[in-house]
Amino acid sequence: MKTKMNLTKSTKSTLITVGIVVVAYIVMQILGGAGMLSSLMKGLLVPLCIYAIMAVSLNLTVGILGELSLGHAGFMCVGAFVSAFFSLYFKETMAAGPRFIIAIILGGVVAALSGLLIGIPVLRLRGDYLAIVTLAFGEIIKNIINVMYVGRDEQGIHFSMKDAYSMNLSSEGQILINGAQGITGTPNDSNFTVAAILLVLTLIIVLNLVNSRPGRAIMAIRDNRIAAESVGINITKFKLLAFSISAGLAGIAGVLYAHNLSILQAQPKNFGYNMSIMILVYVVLGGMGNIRGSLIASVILVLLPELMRQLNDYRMLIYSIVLIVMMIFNWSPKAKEFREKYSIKRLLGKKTEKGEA
Amino acid sequence: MSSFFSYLINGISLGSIYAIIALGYTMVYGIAKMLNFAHGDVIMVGSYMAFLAMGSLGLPPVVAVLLAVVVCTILGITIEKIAYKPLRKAPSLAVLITAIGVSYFLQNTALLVFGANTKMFTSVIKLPPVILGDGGVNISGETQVAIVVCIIIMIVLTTFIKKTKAGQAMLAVSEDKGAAELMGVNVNGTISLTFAIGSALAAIAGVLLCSAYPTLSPYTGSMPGIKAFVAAVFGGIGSIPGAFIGGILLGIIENMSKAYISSQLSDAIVFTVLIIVLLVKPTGILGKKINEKV
Amino acid sequence: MKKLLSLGLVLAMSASMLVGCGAKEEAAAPNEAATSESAEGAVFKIGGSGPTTGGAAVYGLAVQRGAQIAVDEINAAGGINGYQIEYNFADDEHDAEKAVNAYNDLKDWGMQVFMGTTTSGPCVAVVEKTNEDNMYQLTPSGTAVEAIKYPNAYRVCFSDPGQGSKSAQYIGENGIATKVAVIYDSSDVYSSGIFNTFREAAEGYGIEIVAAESFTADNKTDFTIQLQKAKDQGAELVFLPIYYQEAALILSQANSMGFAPMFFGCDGLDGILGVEEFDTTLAEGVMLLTPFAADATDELTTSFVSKYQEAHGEIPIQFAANAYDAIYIIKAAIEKAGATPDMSVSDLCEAMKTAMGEINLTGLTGTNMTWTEDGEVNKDPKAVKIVDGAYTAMQ
Amino acid sequence: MTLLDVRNLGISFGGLRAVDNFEIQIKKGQLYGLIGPNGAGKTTVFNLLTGVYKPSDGKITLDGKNITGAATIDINKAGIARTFQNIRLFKDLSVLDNVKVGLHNQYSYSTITGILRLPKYFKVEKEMNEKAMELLKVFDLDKEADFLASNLPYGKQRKLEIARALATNPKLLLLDEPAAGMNPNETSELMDTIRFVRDNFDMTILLIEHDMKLVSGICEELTVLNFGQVLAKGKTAEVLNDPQVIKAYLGE
Repeated sequence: MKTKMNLTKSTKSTLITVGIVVVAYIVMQILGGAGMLSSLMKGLLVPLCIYAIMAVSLNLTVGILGELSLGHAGFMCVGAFVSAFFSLYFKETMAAGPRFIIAIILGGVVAALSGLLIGIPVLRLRGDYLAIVTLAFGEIIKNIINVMYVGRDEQGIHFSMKDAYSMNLSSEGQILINGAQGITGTPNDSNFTVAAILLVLTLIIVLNLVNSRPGRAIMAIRDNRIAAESVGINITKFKLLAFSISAGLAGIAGVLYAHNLSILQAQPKNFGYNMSIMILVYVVLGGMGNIRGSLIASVILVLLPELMRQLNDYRMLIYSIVLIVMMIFNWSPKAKEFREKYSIKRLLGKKTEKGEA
Repeated sequence: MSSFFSYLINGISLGSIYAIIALGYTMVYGIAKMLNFAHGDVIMVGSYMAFLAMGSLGLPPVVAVLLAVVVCTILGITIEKIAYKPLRKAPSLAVLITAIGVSYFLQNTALLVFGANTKMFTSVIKLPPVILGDGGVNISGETQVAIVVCIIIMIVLTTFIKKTKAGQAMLAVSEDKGAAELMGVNVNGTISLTFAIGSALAAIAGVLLCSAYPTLSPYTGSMPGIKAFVAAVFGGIGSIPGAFIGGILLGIIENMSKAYISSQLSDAIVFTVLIIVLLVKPTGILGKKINEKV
Repeated sequence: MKKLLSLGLVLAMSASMLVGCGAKEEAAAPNEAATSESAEGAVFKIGGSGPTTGGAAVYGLAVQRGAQIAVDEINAAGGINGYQIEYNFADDEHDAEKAVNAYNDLKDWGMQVFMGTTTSGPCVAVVEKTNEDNMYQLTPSGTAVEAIKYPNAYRVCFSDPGQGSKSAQYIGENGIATKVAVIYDSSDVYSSGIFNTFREAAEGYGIEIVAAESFTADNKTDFTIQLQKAKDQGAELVFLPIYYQEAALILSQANSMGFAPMFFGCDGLDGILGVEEFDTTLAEGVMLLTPFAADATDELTTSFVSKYQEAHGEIPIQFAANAYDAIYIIKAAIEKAGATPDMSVSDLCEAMKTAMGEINLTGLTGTNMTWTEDGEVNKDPKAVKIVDGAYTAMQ
Repeated sequence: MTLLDVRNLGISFGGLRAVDNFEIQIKKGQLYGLIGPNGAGKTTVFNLLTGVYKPSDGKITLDGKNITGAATIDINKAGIARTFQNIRLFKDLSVLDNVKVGLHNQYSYSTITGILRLPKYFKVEKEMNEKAMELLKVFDLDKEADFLASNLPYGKQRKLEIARALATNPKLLLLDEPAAGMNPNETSELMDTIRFVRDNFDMTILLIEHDMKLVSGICEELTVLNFGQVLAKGKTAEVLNDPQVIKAYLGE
């Protein structure tokens, strides 16, 4: 608010978005304190933050940078495994607080680096080809983690790509990563407060990035690569910047995930392309490039199947129908006509502005 | 040496099935410019149809296959009409997500209708295996049929597109939808036809897949679907010979890496090869180079 | 504007869902699984969880249904200590995070005893939560060692190490084979767990592992390569510590490639004869160590199998049998402890823990089952061989 | 003093010689026109000059510096900015932000500064805003600063593209058919703007145009391109009266 013009506008929008999270946090804490929160909701608070971080960070790649990625869960997987390994390794020798902080930084940085490494060759590709290659990378990461065996004993660290037996651990040895069986016994360091703080940090990082010089460069590349090049924007640099920040934030979500459950396995369900696609659904439904939309859409779509538990066998079926109907409602020409006729905007006679954060 | 030959033949057979599925992906992509993620689940529906026709209704295999083809064709057209057609003008991401919705829908419907229990699929193929090299190489009937069927489909499809009016219309729509419409091509009809052909192929692929690897569950189609999608991209998505080459290569690479490197890492190897191919040829082996006009 | 409208739609939907949520908390609407309430209104609320959707749904559904039969029987016979059972089963999609959600949802419903989870991975995650709440947990089929690492958790089935070493012992001591190939699912905790202990134990019984071939959940349709390697290495016996669906495939693929070794499996192979349209002659001579055989002729098994078949039109697999036993184990523990539904979750757990050391139960999956302090079951595996399309007990 | 010196420039696509032996010398401060029939290779010349295509042969010198075959962004940094025949704005960014993207290399702070909103961020952003508004005012776009670029009317989009190009602080401005799709009123307004830019920004301008009124109205010198080769060059009036040029335009 120091300067006038659109700075105040973007700052205001950022404050509103962050405010939503802060208010939601306070409300949940009060409800929780008063014992009015169901166990299910209490258990869902951390996952909600995790998936919100995933959606917001993917929006940076898909909505802001304009590149379709189907391997976002792979970066989450990297962050999760790196940090869980670290935390398990130092479980007995470090205090929980500093250990978790280092784990978060480590998970984020390693995921960002892997994003950078993958981005260098891959970001030259466009559109659906980039999508399939990111999908492939996600699957490769998952696949490799599933054949990694790491253990330690008095002689140090043992490693194998075959099975636990080949590590030749002594009887005192401890298996840290047990192939597809993953990591068990990660300390449960995640809690709602830390998750909410990390979500707020994610929002601030992404929103401030978008409303800054590098952010404009990234969006310029999205809108018109050739024009961006013609005004002297370094395409590769800013693509990599956006991609690796996005990957790093996904890694942080992975750290939260790993420290929220005592078992960590890289399965199709949690780190496969299915998960990447689910996150993409949050982003698309929330609005491409609309960070606040990703936040809200992810919260709703994570809650939806959980709140439909009474429907038992039918809940996943209904969820799939909801997906299809939402997309048709959003994009079909007939639905558009219908919406224009009965739009909230017209009914309320309110003015809306486009391009909000 | 004889096991190498076995691995190779099995790889080609698996690749033939991938190729047939990939054809469906690639045709739909070429025409509707969308990634039809539900394609793998159409395979699953086709297999269940054949399974029911043979098991519960006791129909002969040929009739069962025909029934599966008919049901899948209708299903393909219906999906297109209900879920994709309203989104013709929408961004491709919106269609992609709808396709995923359809995929979940088919899986979960199958789960409710057919149950979660794995069914054992009776092979529709009754050919005796061919045994070569003193029994060292054993080519099963399913393997022979998969390869032959794939080649027949390739020839028929290529001829269809080259020689018939409908085939030419498909080409025109895939080149430029707007121009084709102006030239009097029935774009909606052509797209429906493409989905119909793709889904019919999916049914055939499903029956072949389940004959060779005879288990059937609501999730049978998803992994072969993704692999075939990879095969289509591999060969250059949108290209019919590309789907064929991509499928066969993928099958061989997958089998060879399972045999000689690691059965656990075979997927990672397949995907790595895909990435390398795309980095060298960014639109796949037979993909057209797209030049952006400045 | 489009974005705004889309969000509006989404918000409206969520609002309706939240209302639904609120209503649920008060009414705790029991689902179709719940049974009539007892006269006093006090009931034991037993919850279970497992995957009822997704690739592992077959196991979760079996557990859900197997337990339901036991619940119905007990309720019809007057309940536990005169109190009826109310039973609810939640879907965990075979995912650790979803399993915790499912457990929390069951807690909201008012669950007092937890019969779950069905699969090992999720069980490891959930046992942390049951331990925090000090809720009695009995997993019918979670085989991983860590799945019951806390004193509040027990299991019906064998642990992975138990099965692996018992298999090696059986093969070795009976001189069945010396050259053994193994085909296992490296992405599955159950399968690779058994494989690891089998390998450790094998040497001691003079068994040479000539090929150890793995596959993964993403790659479980084509086993010709694994079989080819086993064949090339001259394996006399192929050990299959896997589930019956893949085993059925392996048998038919081995047959079509003309490879006919002996096959040996664990409890996961049970169900192989029930696979629809499976040519059971292929399974001729297959040996397996399993606590449950659906073809057994004792009264308990035949009654259970016929009830299950009547309700669901299929032959129950061992998961269903484990779950059936689990409910009876819970009943026995509650009766032994003389517990009532008005006890707190934690008190109930403590009482049942004491009782678990004392009960001795015969069920579908074992005779005279007892439990050790660390939650493991003591029972003898039955070795069966498939002869003429049916299980025959060995020795 | 020659600002742009192009010698013997050529490019082939496959077997096709799209531009051959192209020569042009533009003096500082000149308003220079590049004309020719459709498909003569004018835009290809622009793409060669800006590094979108790499020339097969020839040499491009800008202000004494050899920029042949350099990357687009380096050429921009060296001092060439352009507009496009088919308008290429950042359509989902505001008008102001479009210009601020043009200012990208004129102002700088690190990504970390931006994310942490350090004082330098506010200072630099303020300067950028002021500079951008100044530019927008020149093109009479200041009132639409907060509009999305795609919501501007066509004529204003063309102007915004010029403003964005100018924001990169070039020595040479390449305009690719700036008057395409404009009505006569807009065209004459555009001519004033182009002259204003030349005079007030000390700019050298090379433009491609079909509108002969605009060409003859503002260009001092012309080069005519036909089938990828230079057909004629010289003072505007002389070139336009050259019978060869007339023939090329009107056909045989």
